[in-house]
Amino acid sequence: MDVNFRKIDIDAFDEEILQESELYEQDPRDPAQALDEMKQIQGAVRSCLAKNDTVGALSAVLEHAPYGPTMEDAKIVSLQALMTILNSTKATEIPAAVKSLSQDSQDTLMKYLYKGMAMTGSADTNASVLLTWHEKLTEVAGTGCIVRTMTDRRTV
Amino acid sequence: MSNVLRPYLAAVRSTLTAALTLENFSSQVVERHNKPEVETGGSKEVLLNPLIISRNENERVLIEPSVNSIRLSIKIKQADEIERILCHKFTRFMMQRAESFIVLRRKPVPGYDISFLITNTHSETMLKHKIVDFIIQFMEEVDKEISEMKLSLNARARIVAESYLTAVRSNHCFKVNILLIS
Amino acid sequence: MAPQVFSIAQTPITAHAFSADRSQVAVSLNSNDIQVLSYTGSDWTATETLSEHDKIITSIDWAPTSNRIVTASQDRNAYVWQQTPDPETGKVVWKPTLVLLRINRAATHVRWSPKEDKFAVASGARAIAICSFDPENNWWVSKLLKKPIRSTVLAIDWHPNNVLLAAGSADMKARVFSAYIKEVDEKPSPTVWGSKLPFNTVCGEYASPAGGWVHSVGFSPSGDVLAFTGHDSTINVVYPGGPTVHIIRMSTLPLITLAWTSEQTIVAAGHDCQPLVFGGSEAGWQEMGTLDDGSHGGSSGPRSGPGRLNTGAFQAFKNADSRGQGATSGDTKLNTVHQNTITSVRPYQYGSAGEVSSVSTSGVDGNLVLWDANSVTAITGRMAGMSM
Amino acid sequence: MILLEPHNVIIQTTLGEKIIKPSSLDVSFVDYDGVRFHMSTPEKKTALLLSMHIRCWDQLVQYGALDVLKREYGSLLKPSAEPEYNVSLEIDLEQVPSGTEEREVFIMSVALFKRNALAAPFELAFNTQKQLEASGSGQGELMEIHYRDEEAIYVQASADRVTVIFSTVFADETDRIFGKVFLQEFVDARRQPAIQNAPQVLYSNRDPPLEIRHLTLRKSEDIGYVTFVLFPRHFSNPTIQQATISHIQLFRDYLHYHIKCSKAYMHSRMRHRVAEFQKVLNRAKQEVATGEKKTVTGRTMQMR
Repeated sequence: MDVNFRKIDIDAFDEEILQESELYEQDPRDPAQALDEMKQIQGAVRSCLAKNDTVGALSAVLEHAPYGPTMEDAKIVSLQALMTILNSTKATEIPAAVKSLSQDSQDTLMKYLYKGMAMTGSADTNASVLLTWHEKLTEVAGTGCIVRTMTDRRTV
Repeated sequence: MSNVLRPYLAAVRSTLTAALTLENFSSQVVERHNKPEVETGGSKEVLLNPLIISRNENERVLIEPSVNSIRLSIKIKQADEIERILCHKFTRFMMQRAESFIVLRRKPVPGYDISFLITNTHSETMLKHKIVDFIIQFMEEVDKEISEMKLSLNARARIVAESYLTAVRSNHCFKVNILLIS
Repeated sequence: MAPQVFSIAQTPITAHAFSADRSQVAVSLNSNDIQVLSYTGSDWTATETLSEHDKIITSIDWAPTSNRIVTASQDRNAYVWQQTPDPETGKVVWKPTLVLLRINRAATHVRWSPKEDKFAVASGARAIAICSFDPENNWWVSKLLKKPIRSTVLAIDWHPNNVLLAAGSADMKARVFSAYIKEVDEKPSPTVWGSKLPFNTVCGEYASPAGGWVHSVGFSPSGDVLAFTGHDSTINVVYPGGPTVHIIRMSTLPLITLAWTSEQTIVAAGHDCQPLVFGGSEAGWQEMGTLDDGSHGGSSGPRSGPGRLNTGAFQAFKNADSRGQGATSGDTKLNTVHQNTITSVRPYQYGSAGEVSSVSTSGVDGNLVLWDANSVTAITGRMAGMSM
Repeated sequence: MILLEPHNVIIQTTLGEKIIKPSSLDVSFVDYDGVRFHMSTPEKKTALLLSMHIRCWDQLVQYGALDVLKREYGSLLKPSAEPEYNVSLEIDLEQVPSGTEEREVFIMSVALFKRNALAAPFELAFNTQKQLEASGSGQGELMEIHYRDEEAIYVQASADRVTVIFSTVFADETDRIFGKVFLQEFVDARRQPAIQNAPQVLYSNRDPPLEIRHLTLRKSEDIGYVTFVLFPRHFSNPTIQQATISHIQLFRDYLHYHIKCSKAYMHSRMRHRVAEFQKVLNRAKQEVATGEKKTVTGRTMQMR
């Protein structure tokens, strides 16, 4: 007798159960469009860094951060752009930089720091740089900022 | 203490503090049940985003928060085969005593060496900041303990080998009575 | 006035409710029983135990005028308790009446309506039971608010007009419903929330941008403003006209309970272990300070909570870290009065202008504390003491 | 105690006692590698019978064990062994040498019963080496002594050396890794000037060394091979030769004894550390109220 039916997750068919996708609003952008945008931002980041404008570079990425499950390509580009900024900022300049960010951007930066740490070993992520930023950002934005990284379903 | 360890532990401390915001939450899936939601996973909306804090490729902490429980898993540094077996022995030794370490999970989450399950009951009967202290101290001590055990094993091996070979080399059999490092 | 601290138990106080004259308090000590305590001039003594629930009690409310207690529990039931003379001894005791809630999951929160002719029970069955008394059958009947709730309802609060009900739930939404029961209520006059209000009308739905379960909701004294706190460490104040929503992002841990003290001020508390005061108007809201000035807690020194990383306690832990040893010092207390999460904050006394002059809080640490709502200490050093 | 002793302590003490005060006796006991002994007085109190069972007896006989035992024990060796045993000695307690020193020597020689039986292949190899050295080339027979299940000693003589190979099985991964650490130290220790004269030690895991590669052996990660290369200086005169044999024989037991000791030490260390962790966790628990604050119902109501 076929017993596979016993393994079906019947809860998934329960209309009352909230699905992952219902928990947040989708990124309004089209994935391809977001990818293009992130590539442009990558260029903008480079020119900001050339001018030593860390805050400008950070804001450029953080204010347009792509989110949601369809944005994988754009997310990778944005993480790369962000890691370029993080890796090129001197440790002594970090506190001033995170203080100048808006609360929204601080929250988004925290998301990127955790994402970067989750990907240690690949891409350009450097655990010790991320940990330094994490420490400085937590000093400014507090545990509340970390709580928001946990609650916000709009993952970067 | 190496420089990277301090910010690593600080990041674990702040993340764990943020995650230890638990409440009593009765299951909305099963009637009259009250189970750690992070383990049952029945209701997506009461689970939060899991976060990873990593020191390097081989050392990281995974924190999986939910409304009434969190799971914290640690991947402990294992530089070689000896550290790997010592780590395995040590974590197994602890997990066999999980009932006295009420926050310890009997099995680690795949990909990690040891996992803790902290529920709202624990954060009600124990002080939250002290639970955090415990985890941090565990992380500090376990690394130290493993490297000390490795050193003592190597030291013993050297004495054992030297005593034996010295005896074989010599013209007559003699006994060496050295109190072993203990 | 310094906060008055009453150490009620070694177990968490899940909920508390005072009698109208504040001489008695009903508490749930994280168990299946309700303890009624009486004030003896210096401390609280247990006078009666109300046992009927068979799972943990989640919420208690004490109706000031009709002197009835309503309790909700994870056993899916609610009871209304009324003082009646015992037929045998003649002694006045609390008699329970079971309420037919028609919910199949835990009851999480309960509140009497302002007129005390209805009460609402939030539940894990993704519904809110609006209960009213049926004199013909001599029992409490319920009507369910269901749509569009998608998850456990965590908190509710009545509008002063006895009809509107605010609800916060684990589906990350705060909503305003009409709980109009035609057998009980008169037709309500229009409010900022709407004019035609049949049962289950959704008058508003709000969410914090960073998500998070809505732990508590509250109407301002006029009923024209709604505040809610989310697990994303925010407190949101909603003016429905625009609608204008003011979001305050906290740098500390989430707030799980709130109480309006006037049309312009809110006291809220939660995992940070201290009651915070927020103030503002339609133009904007901000954090004003804390009621816990840190001098009454476990130790002196800078005021600190578990989530305030850049203050004294964190420094001590951090130093301990860098020395390679744990916090083994004898300092086992936080600087706050409450040593663990605050579960509930409620108005205690009212001033001459009708504003709340003092509030009571109960916590997981087993303490019941009375606070002067006006002795607000500014939170200093949060931004300044950042050099680490 | 770091080094193991080659003689059997039970034989030594029992025999010592019985010589002084004979009484009837019937004891069975075991030594390393599953060797069984039986000491009894079947006929009279003064006639002590000592029998031994070694699982590789047939191989030892093949390599001259009987000759060695005859040389060591002469007429004590019974022509036919007690049933279920391979070889027996009959000791007439009244005929034991009376001088204290001579008696000690006699007792020790009996206590070395097992050691002497196992010495045969080594003696044979040493002699073969001398012959081959004289003729300038050639190799002796590869002698296999399967002294345990799955574990064996291989001895082979050649013109300039005698090669002794131990194959040993590690019961679990911990033993294997600990064993590797120990054996690596055996290899490394010889670099020290003081020990340079010791036999050369080689270690391989899984793959058997060249000398025994032609044999059909089970290949597995948990098998280790240790090769000792003995040069003529290690058996140049009878005293050195006997000492070398005593040590080499016990190598396997020595190694495993110390692996077990290490594991026991680790265990006690972990027990201590875990108890310490327990204390730290206990610090998190809420302090229990002091007696006077408690009411009958176990609750405290006190104003601060």
